[in-house]
Amino acid sequence: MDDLVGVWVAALLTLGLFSFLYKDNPYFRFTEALFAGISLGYYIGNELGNTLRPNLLEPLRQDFSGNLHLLIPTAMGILLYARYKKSLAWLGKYSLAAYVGYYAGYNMILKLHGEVLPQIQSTILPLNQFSAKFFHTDLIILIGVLAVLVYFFFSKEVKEGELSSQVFAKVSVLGTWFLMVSFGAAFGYTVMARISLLIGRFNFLLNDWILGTFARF
Amino acid sequence: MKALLDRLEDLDRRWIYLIVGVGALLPLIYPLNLPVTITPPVRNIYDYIEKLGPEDAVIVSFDYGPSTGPENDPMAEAVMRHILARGIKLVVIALYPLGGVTMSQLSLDRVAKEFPELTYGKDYVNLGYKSGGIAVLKAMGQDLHTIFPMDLAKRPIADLPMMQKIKSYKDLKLAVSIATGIIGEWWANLVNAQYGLPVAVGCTAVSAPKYYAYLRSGNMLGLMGGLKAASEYEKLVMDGYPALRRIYERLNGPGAGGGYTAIKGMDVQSVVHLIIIAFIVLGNLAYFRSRKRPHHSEE
Amino acid sequence: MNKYKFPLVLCFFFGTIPIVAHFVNVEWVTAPSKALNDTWMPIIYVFAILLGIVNVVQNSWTKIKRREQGWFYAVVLLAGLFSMGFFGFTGAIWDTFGGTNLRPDGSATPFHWMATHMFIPLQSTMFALLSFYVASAAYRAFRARNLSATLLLIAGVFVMLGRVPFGDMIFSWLPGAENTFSGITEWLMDCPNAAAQRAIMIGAALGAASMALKVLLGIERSYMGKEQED
Amino acid sequence: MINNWLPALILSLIVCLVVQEAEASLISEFAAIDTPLDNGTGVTLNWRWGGLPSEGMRLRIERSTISNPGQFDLVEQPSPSSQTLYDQGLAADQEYLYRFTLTDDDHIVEVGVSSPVTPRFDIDLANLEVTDALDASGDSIALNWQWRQRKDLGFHLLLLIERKESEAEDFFEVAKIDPAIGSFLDNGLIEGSNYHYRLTILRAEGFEPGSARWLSSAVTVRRNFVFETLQVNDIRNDQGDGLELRWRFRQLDSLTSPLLHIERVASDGSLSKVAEVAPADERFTETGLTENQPYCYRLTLFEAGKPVAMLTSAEAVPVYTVFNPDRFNALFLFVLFCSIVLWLINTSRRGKDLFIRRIAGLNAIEDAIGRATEMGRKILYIPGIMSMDEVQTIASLSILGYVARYAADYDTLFEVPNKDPITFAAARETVREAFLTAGKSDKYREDMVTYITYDQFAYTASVCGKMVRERPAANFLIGSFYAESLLLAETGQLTGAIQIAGTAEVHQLPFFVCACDYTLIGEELYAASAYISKDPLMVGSIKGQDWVKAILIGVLLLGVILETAGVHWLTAFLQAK
Repeated sequence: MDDLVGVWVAALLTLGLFSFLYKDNPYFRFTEALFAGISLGYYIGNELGNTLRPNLLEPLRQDFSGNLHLLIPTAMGILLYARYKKSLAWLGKYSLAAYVGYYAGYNMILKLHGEVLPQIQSTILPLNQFSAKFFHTDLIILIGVLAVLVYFFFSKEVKEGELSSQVFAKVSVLGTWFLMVSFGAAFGYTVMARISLLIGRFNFLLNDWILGTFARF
Repeated sequence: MKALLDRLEDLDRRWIYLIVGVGALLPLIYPLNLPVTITPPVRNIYDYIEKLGPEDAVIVSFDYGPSTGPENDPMAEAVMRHILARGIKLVVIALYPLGGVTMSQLSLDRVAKEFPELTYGKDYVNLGYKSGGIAVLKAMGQDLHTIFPMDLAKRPIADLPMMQKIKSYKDLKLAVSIATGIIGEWWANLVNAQYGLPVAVGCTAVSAPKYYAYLRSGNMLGLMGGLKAASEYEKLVMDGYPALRRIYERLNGPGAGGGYTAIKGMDVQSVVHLIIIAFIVLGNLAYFRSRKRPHHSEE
Repeated sequence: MNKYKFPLVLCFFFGTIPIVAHFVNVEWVTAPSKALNDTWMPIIYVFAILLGIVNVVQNSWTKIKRREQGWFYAVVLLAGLFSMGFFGFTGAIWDTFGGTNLRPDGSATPFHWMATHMFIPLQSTMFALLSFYVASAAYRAFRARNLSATLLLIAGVFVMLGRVPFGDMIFSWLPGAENTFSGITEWLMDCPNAAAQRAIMIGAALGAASMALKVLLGIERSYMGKEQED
Repeated sequence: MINNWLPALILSLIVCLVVQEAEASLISEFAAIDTPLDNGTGVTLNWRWGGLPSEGMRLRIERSTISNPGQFDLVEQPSPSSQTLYDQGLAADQEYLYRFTLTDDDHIVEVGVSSPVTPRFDIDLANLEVTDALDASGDSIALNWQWRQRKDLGFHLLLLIERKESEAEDFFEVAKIDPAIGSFLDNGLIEGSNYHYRLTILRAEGFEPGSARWLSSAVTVRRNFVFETLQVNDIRNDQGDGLELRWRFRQLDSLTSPLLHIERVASDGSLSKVAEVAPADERFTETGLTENQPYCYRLTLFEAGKPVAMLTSAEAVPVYTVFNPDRFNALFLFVLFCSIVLWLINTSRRGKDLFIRRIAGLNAIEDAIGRATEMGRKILYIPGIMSMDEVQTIASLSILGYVARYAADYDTLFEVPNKDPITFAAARETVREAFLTAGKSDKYREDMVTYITYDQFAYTASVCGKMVRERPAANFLIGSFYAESLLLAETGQLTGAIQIAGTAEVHQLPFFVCACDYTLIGEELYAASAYISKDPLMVGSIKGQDWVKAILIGVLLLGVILETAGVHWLTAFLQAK
């Protein structure tokens, strides 16, 4: 980055956030506040640029009568501000109800059709193929899925001495084992990705900032 | 040792932060060059490029953005150095919308400076970014010149001598896609499967598992999965070419020689992973010792 | 139909549109469902952002006016907000200063300059802090307190060893055992991890569908204050 | 014509005279004729032996041209027993004269001269091309050549095409065709084997010795591309006017410019052009067709302008269906799910108390709030960073309602920092209502629910700063989180707060499990609000959800049994399209 001023600004802000590791200090608070302000400003430019202008302002400017239907969501958007006037506060709930309602219906179908069906279907496997892969992967995945599903059962009352309760308890313990191995593995797997982010920042500080400045003078 | 274990019990985590910080910083300045074992998927790419010569042409596609630079940049640069060292004609394009073209510009400039004897337009060329994803890949199958009429610096393709012999996939010997997500898959299941052009992919570690399927199905001749694979390719290129060995030694050299390489990155990964594992082991030791002598409140 | 019941009817009505559109291929249902998703909801969302910004400005301004503790940082926040916001707003609406992206000649507009030299570095630095936090969390959590914690510990350490060349070096002197750890890592991720994740996703999907159904039927109203009409 | 041969004749006569006294002439009828059926570059010489040539005899054949008649060039020294010779490489329409000299131990025994001869162009088969024909089946070889023929040839010609496998010795006939056609496609060959071809010109009567013959080099037969399985299906979710064509196309070796012509075959067999597409697309949709009208398609693959393969499809009918049959499985699951959940909600509404087991994290909520109240420190509730279009956020707000009411009862400091504006608007309503129902509406302050910023990491930085500065006693991290989950949880742990987390984001669960005191995993997040409210309708919905899960486990086991038995209808039924 040849823009030395920009590099210095970025480097100082980077060190500001890193200082939080030591303890909360004015340098960090300054960076944190600036970050909050800038991020909001960024989204004004982005959201307006990507949504408000193409979806609302442009269509209305080009052909107002054709896009009258756009006025309804605009009105619903403005209704969100109704709460500032006590008497109109309940109106704000209309837009909220519509927004939440639409996505509730949308998600219900998405979850049932898009997640439950494929996940169940991909777990169903024939048991009669005796390849090595079958025993050390497919069979274990099948057992794991069943055990964890049973672990999350809410309505099984575990009564002492009752056979079904003992089986249920054993299977759900197996479920916890699968959960714990899965969480440990997933945790360990992401460590590398996090460290490469840190390498990226240190690399920036070392090469673009320190070396960039020396190279300039 | 006993006193150490006592203090470990309620260690201030800032020590952990300090040691992890130092562990990540030092190898960038004084690389350890830990041994790198070469895996077959990476060696296949190297061996294939070894068979190509100055009359062949290879296309390198930048299908990733700034966020995965630390993993993808070293791959792109190692492959491009190998191609230019063998005098193979290098065509660079970018298909990733958010900053793919800036990554291609930065990497190609950095590598091209190391080969003063090669000239832009005759030995290597950067055709810049083209949106449209699959449509672009298909168009390149018919005629590269219509989809990329100008290069990144707006020079008409007719002025680029090397491009006169490169009209479509037929005139290329290999496509290398340095990717983070779906675009690498398009190269494998569309370009290789339907145009017969050999494809190699360099991808981030997190998306490597899904690329192995293409490796097994033969749609890809090789795969670089994550920073570890990138350091393998750097090692292959260093062993194969003294000129490149000198370049990498300068980059890896002590005193922050001003360059970032996968080998340095992997040194950091190894060191920091070891630090974390060491802390886990020490933590457990301290924990077991305190359990045997419950002299203070058991939490 | 008093003014409290009407939102629930509205919620049910807007909720059924995507469900019906999913199954019934009738123009006067699929078209509105698509319009809702592509234009209406994003427009409502943009207005909501302004609501948020108004709240931030309000809180900061009161903090400055009353010289509350830490008011200076509120000034810094508003300075960042108004400078970037001004370049962003004017750039987005009237393309002043060359808009919000690179100018044709490659030079940066003020909005783009602030984004690349302030906003993006701050984002990636915050993201990079995770390396430190991953280390301290692992130190504290990977303790063999009980069987399940031990499983967590073993799985985590094995995967970490499999991800770096060092792990394979441990058994590299044993012929044929070069990549034991990376093999173990692959198996741990392909098998137990995939199984547990799939089961959690199935359970969560059913939970979400049940929650969505309760919202549509008005049983779950807390998102807009359910006790209103009792 | 004879006069310009005078000098050559005189010279030969002299030689003959010199030699005359030798025994009776051994060679007689020495004649040179234009090789029939050649391209005008060949002359055939014939002679007959009067007696047996003695040992040491050698025969020399020489030729001279009209341009310098005196100068004889050696053509060949045939073996004494031979009787014919084919001279090649001559210039068409040039007159030649041949002379033979028989010598015995280097003294001339006999000399003779043929009559002048002019080789004439009869026929020519030029640049013979034998290539592996571009085909999908990989069993045909294409022969192409250019044919020229003298107009006044006067008789009918045939071209004999013979073939042999590379290892085999002799050729065998494949076909006899009119050479003027210029091309021949030989098929029915075995993929992958090598073949040689021999082409010979014949007069209708039979083989004319010495006439032109051509040999091809070895050609291997290969499949050049895969072009198969053309299917035409009705597009489900359309207005009944669309059909989708699918085919398989793979290039095995690179074609220069493959192009696919799509045509519609009408019932009377007439063709109407639809489109020209790249065969690699493997998919083409055509709309604007008339409903319930059968359509049939023909796909012709062109390579460099020449048709190489063709597929015709079965008939397909575009149909308008109100209900998309592929989604029947989703409808079935949807109806099953709703009916079970509603049924159990009703049974629960009618007073039948249903058992649901305790979730560890939930009784921790009351302890956490109690602890915060004793220590007079704040409760921080983070409802996730996503909007209300994420169901986890809705679940989080239902728990927020309960926590807020608790905080109102105990007059605990309470704050809900938000990243998403719509969640922010909803959270304000939820908290205000909670304080209203707790009868503490005077205690409710606007700045309990605040909006921080829209960016994930700026929000995290501000909340981490707030945690470290204000040191809340209890942190609730409930909702949808991404990479910032560990940043918040670890900072909270640093400040010594009790932390209760809850999310269905599978990738973030490991970090919450490691860093927080209690974590509601996946569906426990959704069940939590039902537990807390103890509202019979809510409990009923959890039971309903459990029943559906029990059914799904049954379906899973049934599926495994059926698959093992080789019955696949259940997996096919579950296929989500």
